[in-house]
Amino acid sequence: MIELAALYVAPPTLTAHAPVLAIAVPLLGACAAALAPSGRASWVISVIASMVGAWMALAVAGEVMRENVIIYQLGGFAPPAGIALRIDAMGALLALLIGAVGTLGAIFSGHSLVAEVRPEKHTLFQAGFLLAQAGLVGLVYTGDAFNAFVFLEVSSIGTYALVAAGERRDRRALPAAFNYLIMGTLGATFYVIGVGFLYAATGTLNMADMAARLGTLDQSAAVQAGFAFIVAGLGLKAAMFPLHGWLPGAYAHGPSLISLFLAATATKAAIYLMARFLFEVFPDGAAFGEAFLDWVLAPLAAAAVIICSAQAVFSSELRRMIAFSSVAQVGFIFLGFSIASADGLSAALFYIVAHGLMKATMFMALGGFAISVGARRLNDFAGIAREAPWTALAFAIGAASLVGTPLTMGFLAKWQIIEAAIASGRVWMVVVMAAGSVLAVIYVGRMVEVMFFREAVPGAPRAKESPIGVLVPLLVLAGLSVWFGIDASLPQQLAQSGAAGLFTVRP
Amino acid sequence: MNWLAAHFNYVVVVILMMAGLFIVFSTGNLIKRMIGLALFQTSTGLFYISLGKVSGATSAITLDATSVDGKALAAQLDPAYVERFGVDGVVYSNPLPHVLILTAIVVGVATLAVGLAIAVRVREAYGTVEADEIEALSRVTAEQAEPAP
Amino acid sequence: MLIGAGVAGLVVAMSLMIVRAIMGPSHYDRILAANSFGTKTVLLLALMGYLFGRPAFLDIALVYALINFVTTIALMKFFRYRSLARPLTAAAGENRADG
Amino acid sequence: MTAPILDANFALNVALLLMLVVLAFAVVRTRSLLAAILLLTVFSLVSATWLMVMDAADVAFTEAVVGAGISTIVALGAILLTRGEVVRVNWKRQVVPGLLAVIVGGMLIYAVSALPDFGDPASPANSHVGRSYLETTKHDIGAPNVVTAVLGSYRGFDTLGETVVIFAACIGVALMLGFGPRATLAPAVDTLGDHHVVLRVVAKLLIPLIILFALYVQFHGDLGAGGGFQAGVIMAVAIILHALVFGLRDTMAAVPARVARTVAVLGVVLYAGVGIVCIANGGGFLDYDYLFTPQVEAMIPPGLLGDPDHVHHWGQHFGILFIELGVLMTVAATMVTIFYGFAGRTVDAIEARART
Amino acid sequence: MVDALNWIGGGFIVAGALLSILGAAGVLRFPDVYTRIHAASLTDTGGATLMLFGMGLLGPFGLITLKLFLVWGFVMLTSPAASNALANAAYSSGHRPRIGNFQIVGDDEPEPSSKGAP
Repeated sequence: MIELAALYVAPPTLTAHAPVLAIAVPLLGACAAALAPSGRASWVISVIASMVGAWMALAVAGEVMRENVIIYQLGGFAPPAGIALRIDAMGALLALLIGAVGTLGAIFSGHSLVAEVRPEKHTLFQAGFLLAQAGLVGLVYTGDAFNAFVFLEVSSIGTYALVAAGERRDRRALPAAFNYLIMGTLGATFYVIGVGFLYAATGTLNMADMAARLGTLDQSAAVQAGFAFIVAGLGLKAAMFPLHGWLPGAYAHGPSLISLFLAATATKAAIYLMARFLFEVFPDGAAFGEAFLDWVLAPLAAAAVIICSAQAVFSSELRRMIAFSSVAQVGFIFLGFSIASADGLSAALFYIVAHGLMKATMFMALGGFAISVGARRLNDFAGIAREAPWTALAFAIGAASLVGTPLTMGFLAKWQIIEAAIASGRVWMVVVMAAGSVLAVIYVGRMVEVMFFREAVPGAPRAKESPIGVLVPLLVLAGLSVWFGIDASLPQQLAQSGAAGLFTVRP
Repeated sequence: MNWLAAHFNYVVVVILMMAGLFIVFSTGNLIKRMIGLALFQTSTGLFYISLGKVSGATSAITLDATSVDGKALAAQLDPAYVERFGVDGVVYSNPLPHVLILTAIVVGVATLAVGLAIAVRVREAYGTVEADEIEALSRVTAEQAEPAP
Repeated sequence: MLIGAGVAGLVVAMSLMIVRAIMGPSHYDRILAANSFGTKTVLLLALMGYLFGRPAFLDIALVYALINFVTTIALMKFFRYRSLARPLTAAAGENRADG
Repeated sequence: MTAPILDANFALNVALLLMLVVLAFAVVRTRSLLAAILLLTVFSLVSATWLMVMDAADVAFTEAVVGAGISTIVALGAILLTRGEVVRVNWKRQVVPGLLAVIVGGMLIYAVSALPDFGDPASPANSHVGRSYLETTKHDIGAPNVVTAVLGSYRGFDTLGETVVIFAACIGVALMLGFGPRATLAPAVDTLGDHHVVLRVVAKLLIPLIILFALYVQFHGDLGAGGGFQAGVIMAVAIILHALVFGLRDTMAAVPARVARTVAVLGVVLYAGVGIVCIANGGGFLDYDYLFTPQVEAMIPPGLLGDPDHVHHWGQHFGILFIELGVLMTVAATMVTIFYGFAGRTVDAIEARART
Repeated sequence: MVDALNWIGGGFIVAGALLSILGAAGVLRFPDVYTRIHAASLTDTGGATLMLFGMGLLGPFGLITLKLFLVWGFVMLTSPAASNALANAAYSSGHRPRIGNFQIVGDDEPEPSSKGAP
């Protein structure tokens, strides 16, 4: 049991500037990594910068638990004239997730990049990875709608090339990255159009100010359009169900490091931003409000759960299966949102963390396998648990969390959403979630069965146990899934306080 | 007619956005898609700038109202209008959308460069930049699932 | 008044250039139209400074003149490559520069 | 007061917008990629002119150097390496995209009809934050160009993000195109040959002038239109012109790719460093009022900047100067890196073709 | 005096605009690339000279005049150079000037370098 509010991890002056340092440190780390003399040096820089970034995020989280909301003015100008970071418990939680996954991923990258990316590219690759981290933290921290767009792009533009750098192993990474770029840019541009409409209606870009002014406005077509374009744009970024076309390719063919980082954080940050617009900026009743949640978001989320789980069942490539499963899991998260209660939102946030950890574990385990064998299809992994038991164990823990086995974080997350759904009388959601979980059992069962219980194909390349530099972050990730499955207090207090904060403002 | 005059800019911007979107969705050529995307992003910029225009105003580079240019500008406008909407005797257009779109243009050119770079690599790997052909070739890769070199 | 007429005249000339840029038929026509269009843009910008009472915006006209030049050179370069490459592959008058 | 004034301004606005529509449709229709790029260049020229009509001088500046300059050159580099024409698509396959575009367009038309009239000075957009900048810049920043003040100071964090985006593009393009054994081949065919004596002489004359002009744009930024971004692109254009006329090899000998990348990094470091210095001096991130410690400010002779009440203008002035310098470095170096990426491949592709 | 200068300057500007229209008409109507280049480059430089001179007469004498002169210098440097390069490239890519009688306007031979044989 960790009481975040009693956690002082940094000296006060540092804590006071921790919000901006959590962004600036990975940023400066990226600069250093780009100039590093060797791939190894850039790896060291990447690990250190990620760690310091995560440390700052932790300091911010403690401060948020004490203060509820931190507002950090940039340039010394009070919002709305200046840009301000506005960090609530939700944002702190997301940043913590980004920092943790970023740090573990950075450690993991020491071995995985060597196997997956051309050696001369390592320095730039690490720089791009750190930029993506800085961008995502900025995205969850900022309180300015347009600044969010800038950080959305900071986190994406480098990432497109990072996904494409998977071409060494699989040339399909290139068209996948291109597709990702087109869809991501369309999403960001839609978001900008939406913000433009809101700006036209309110005259401000600061989200809090926007919310206050929208509350006094009538429901005009411009506000509705702003809402629609923001939801569509962020939906594209978050791989919301019919807009998820770019995701399976990008996750399946990119380098392991990027797959695990994107799966755990990038889509989640977009979801978080959408949640802020849904519950914070748009007052109830303005734009579409409840009707949108009940009649658009929830059905789409349900469809995502069923359809994409089924697609995962019928995939033959392991990474593709996990990628489809990600879209389905995003469906679970949106189901939680659409309940529109503090419990539902808190459950969804908790699910975001659970999903981030489990997917990071699974992709990292696959990356561990990929160091010794270049297998892609499910059958290539036959019997791999005997050769690489620890990696396979971590994968199994991630998979168990995905299915929702008790004692894992996934179980608690699903349970919370079901509780919130029942409390609000949405029994159909429970049915959908049960169906989705059954499908998950099927595809996860296939993976585990192949890995643990099937004989290796004779003559196939032998896998080796992952090196220690991979095993440590991998087992830490898996361990976190289990730990939070038993004692969920750390993410829980942030999720609950964040959700409660949103719903006490406007009950 | 009056409505059209008052919303002409927005309507044109919407038409331009539609053209850009249509290119992105309809063509399979990766380069052409990037061109469509650039068109779409540029028209978004035009939308913002249209929002920030103030009738009879001048650029937001401050001007002394007593200078020759300042007097000439003020002479074209109703004094009451200048009094109400001007700052220190000169009416300026809204600078905020300009700043935002400066940023957006930069983001646009960054996206364009990265997108085209990826397209060039696609062409090197597949010998084509047509989405259909790439997909067909990718399917072959998927079936063979050849191990890493 | 006369400035307005000058602006109007330039706009007409620019519209005609757009027609040529769209019609082609060869790429050289398009480049020619784009280049000439650029020159007219420079003039229009300079003139607009007078029309709107901010002649200080001549800087932008200057930049246009510059960029226009460089772009045109880049286009020339583009064709020069192809023509340089062609003798190597010019079988039966066919350009296989893309092969 | 709400209807647009039907003056020369509005007439130009309409004429230029109609040109844009015609050009956009031509881009949609053409199957030649080169034609599409040329038309897009003209589109940029027109839209930049239009931006001048909209009083957006800085944006017009940027659109000119980016849309008509860099984008065109980069796109040309890209189509040199790919196929010249777009495959003809069956009209049936254009129905769904057409419908999608129409749906989005219909939504937008519905939405824009509710927007305040064009040019309305009392609209929310023009009366809240936007107007406050016009009123407070003189006191807070002391720079005549409000756009630069907002860009550099009020919304300096956005501009930091923008610089990082450019840096990310630098990394992305370098990752994609900057490596491989073929990128370093000697571009022996890369000069324009002896037919182009005229160009060489003109270029030789122009390049120093362009760099001088870039510096003017850079340091004139808070007085008139311009700033680090525009100056950076102009600087890059000078280098690109050199490469175009005298060959990539000579240019890369003068400005190696590694140097360009280093400068791009240093630009971001300079920008973020200014922010950190402000923190170290007791202010917030990028709060230029704290750029100089009181000791330094005390050394400034009183009355040098005119108004003794506004000593903080020194901080603002130099803060904006430094960050604009950072922007200039990153942008110029990135544009050069991007050009190297595409042009380097161009040479390779030709030589690879020659071998086969 | 100032009034007269304004009128004279305006006259130059209008003359320049007319020349530009004339050039544009030539670019639109002439039969092949070379004649079009000829029409465009002559009227570009001529029109620019007239208009910029006219503007010089209008404005206050000073920095603005210098800038106008610079713009003029750029145009005079770049426009002929670009035209030269354009004609050179067109010629070396196989375009030949049309000599003699011809009826069909604007019907050039197809662009030789635009094909994309895979």
